[in-house]
Amino acid sequence: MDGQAGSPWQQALDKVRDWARINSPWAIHYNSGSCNGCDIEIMATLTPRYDLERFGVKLQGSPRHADILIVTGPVTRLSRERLLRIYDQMPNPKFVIACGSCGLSGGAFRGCYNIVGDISEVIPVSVYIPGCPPRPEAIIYGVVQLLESLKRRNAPAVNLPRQEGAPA
Amino acid sequence: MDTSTALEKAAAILQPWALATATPEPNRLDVVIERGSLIPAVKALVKARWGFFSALTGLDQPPSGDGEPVREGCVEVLYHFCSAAAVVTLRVSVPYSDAKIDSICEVIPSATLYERELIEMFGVECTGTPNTERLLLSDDWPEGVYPLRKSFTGFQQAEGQEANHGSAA
Amino acid sequence: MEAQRKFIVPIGPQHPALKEPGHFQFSVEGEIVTGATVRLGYVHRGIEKGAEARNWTQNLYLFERICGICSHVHATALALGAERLAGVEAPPRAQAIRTLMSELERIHSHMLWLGVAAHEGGFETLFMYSWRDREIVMDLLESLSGNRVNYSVNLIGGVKFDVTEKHHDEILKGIEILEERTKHYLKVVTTDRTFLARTRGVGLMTLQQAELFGAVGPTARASGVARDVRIDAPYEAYPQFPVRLVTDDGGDLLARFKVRTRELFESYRLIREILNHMPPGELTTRVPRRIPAGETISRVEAPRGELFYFIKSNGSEKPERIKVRTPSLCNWASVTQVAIGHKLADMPMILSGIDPCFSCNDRMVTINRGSSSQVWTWEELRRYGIEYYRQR
Amino acid sequence: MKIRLGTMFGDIIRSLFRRPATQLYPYERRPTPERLRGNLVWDPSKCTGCQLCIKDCPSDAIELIVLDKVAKKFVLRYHQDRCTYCAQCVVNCRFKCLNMDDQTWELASVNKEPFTVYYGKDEDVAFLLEKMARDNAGESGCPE
Repeated sequence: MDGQAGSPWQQALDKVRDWARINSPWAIHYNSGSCNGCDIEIMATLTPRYDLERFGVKLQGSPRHADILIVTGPVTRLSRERLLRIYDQMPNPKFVIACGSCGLSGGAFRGCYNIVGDISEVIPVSVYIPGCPPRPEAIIYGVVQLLESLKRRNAPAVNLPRQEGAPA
Repeated sequence: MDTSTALEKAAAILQPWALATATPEPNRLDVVIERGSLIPAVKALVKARWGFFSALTGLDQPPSGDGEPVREGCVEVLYHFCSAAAVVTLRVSVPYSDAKIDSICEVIPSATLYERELIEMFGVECTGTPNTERLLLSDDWPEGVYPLRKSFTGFQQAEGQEANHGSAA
Repeated sequence: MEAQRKFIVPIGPQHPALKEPGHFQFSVEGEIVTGATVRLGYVHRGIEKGAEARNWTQNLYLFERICGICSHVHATALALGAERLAGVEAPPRAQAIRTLMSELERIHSHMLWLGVAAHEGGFETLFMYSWRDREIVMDLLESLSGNRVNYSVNLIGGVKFDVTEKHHDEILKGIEILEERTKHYLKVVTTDRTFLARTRGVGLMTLQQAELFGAVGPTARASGVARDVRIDAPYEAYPQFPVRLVTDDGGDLLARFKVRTRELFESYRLIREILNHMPPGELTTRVPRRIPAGETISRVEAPRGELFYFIKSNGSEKPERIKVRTPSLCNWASVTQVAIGHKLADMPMILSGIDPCFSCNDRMVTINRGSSSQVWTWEELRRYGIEYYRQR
Repeated sequence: MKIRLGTMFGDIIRSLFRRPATQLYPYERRPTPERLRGNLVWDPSKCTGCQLCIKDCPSDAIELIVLDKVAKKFVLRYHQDRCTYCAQCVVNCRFKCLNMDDQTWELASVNKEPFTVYYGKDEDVAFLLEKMARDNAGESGCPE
C-alpha cells in the first residue's frame, strides 16, 4: 500500500480525500449514559444560533456514514457493547469526540456501580471537551480543535510517502 | 375533596386489611398490610377511584444485628397512591427467604415497569407480572446480585485504587 | 407492505437527534402495531445506589444530573425533601427564585419538545425556528445561573444566587419576545394543514385510559385529566403565585401540542408575577449537615409531569435511600399501550408526543420471520413516516 | 377554524431580510455573562486548609496537597475533566479563595494532560512537581 501511496495519482487522491474530510466531516452522536445535558447542547450547536454546519459537520443517522463519533456520558454496562459496535461500524479513519465531564472521567457519577468507566477506557478518543455540559461554543471549539489537529497531522502523513519514495 | 377527607376516605377503604396505620406527615397515610391482602386492597382503592398509582419503592431492611432478637432481613415494598396532595402508602414486608409478592398488573397494567425494576433491584419476585425480561441492568449482570440491597457494595474496581492513589499523593 | 405478515421492529438505542437511549420493540401486522415493549437501562447509571455513598450536598448535584433537561426540578425535589426532614424551610425569596427557575426551565423544555416533535413529523422549519427562539431562554438561564443546562441553583436550605435588577429587566424583555413567538407557534400547530394531518386523531388516549395507566403531566392533561402538582399540592412559591390548570379534551397529539404551548403562556404570566412581587430577604437558611432520621415524600411538577421522590434518612450525613420516579416512566407505560392499533409511520410522533427522555435510536432491524433481515435507521423510519403521509 | 398550508412561509421570507441568527463563534467571541461558571481558580494567599471545598465536591475534582501545615503551604490539584462546574466549592469557601472564571471555558484538548492543573505559589508547585517526578522515578509502575 505504501508503494502505491507514492504514486502521484494516489497523492492527489489523498489530498482530495483529506480536503474533503476536513471540510465536511460527518458526525454521529451516541449517548452512552449521560444526563441529556450534553446531548441537547450538541443539538443546539446544530440549530441556527451556532450552526455547526458552517464547518460542514452534519449529523448522520448511521455510523456507516460518519467520520466523527461524538460520545456523551460515562459508559454504562449496557451501552458499552453498543458503543463498541458503533465504533467498529464506522469506516476508517475515524475520530472520537468525548463530550462532557462525565465522559472524560465519570464526573458526578464516579463510583456508581453500573458504570464501566470513561469513554477513553472503551474506545480511543481524539478530542476531550470538559464542561458539565460544555457550552455550544465550547463544543464548536472542540470540533475546531479536532479539525486543526487533522490539518496538522495530515501534513506529515501526505509528505511521508514522498520522502520514502525519494531514495527509491 | 381536601386532603384530610381524602385520607379519611382512604383509611376507611383500607380498614379491612390494615395491620397498622400511621400518618408520618399531615398529607400522608401509611398502611401496613399483609402480603396476601395486597391485591384486594389495591382493587378496593382502584374501584373507589381513589387517586392513581404513583410509584413503587423498594426499601431494604437488612437483618438486624447482635444483641436484640435477630430479625430476618426483608424488603419492604411501598405502593404509593396519590390523590391531589394526599399520598397513601401501602407497606408490605417480604422476607429474604421467601421474596415473592403478587403482581398488581391485573388491576393496574402500567405497574409492570415498576415491578420489573423491583425484581431487578431487590430480587423480589412478582408473581404474575407479564414480562420479566431485564429492564435496566445489563444482560451480563450476574444472577442473584441485587444492586439496591444494602449488602451490595459495588464491584471492587478502579475507584478503590483511585482513592488510594489520591490520598497517597 | 403485504398484510398478514408479522414483524417485530426493534428500535433503539442510538440516534443523532435526541437524548437518552431507549429500546423499543414493536410487533407489527402489516402496517399496524399490535404490541409494544420497552427495554431501558442504556443510561442506567446506578444513581439511587450512588446516592447512599454521597452526602446530602453531593447528592444535590448527582440528582441534578439524572436529566439535563429538567435538572432543576430534580435538585429542587431533593432539597425540598431534605429541608422538610430537617424541619426547616427555605426563605421566601429563595422559594421564589426556585419557582422562577423551574418556570424558565419549563419554557426551555417545552420549546425543545416543540422543535423535536416537529422534527419527527418532518416539519424542519418549525424545528429550526423554535430552537432559534429557545436560545433566548437559554441566555436568560445562563446569565442567571452561570450555566446553560445544569443550573445548580439549589443548596439545601436555599439558593446560590440572587436575581438582580438587571436580570429582572432582561427576563421581562426576553419573555415578551417569546410570548409573541409562542402565539405564532400555537397558530402554526393548530392551523398548518400538513402538520394537522400528522397530529389530529393520532395517538389517541382517552380520559379513562390516562387515568388507568397513571399518565402524568401534559400527556395526561391533554386527555382531560386535571392533574398538576403545582395546583394539587403547591410547593415552593406556588401557594403565593397560583397556576391555572391547562387541559384539553382531545387526547390526541394535537391536544398535546396545544396543552404544552398553552402552558408556556401560563409560565410567562407566572414569571412576570414573580418578578413583580419578588419577596425580599435572605437566600439561605442554616441546615445541619446531618439530616434528622425520617421518611418523606417530595412531589414536584417537572416539565414532563409529576416527579416523585421518596427520601429516607437515617440521621447521618448520607441518605439511607432515595427513590426517584420520573414522569417519563409513567408516560412510557401509557405509550406502550396507546401505540397498539396505530400505523408504524406514526410511531416516531407518538413516542415524541409524550416528550420522552429517551434518545432516539440506533438502527431498526426489520426481522422478517426467518428470512432476510433489513436494517433501518430511525432516520429512515422517520422519513418513511413523512413519505407515507405525503403519498396520502 | 381556517385550515391553511404553509403557515410558516411568512417567517421564512422575513428571515431572508433579517440579520442572520448565527453567531460566527470561532471568529467572533461574544461576551459571556459574568456569572458564567468556567474554569476554577484558587488564590493560595487566603486558604487555611480547612478542606470544606473538598468535602462537598460531587466529583472529587479538587485535592488539597499539604506541604507544610504550619507555614500554610498548600497546593491545589484541580481536575478539569472531573469538575462538574457546579460552584459548590465556591459557596463552601469561607475565605473566598475559590472562584469560577467567566472567561476560560474553552477547555477542549486533544489529550488529557492539560486537565490536571496545579494551583499554588510558584515555588510550592515546583517543589511538588519535582517531588512527584522523583517518586515516579523511584517506584516505577505508579499510575500517572
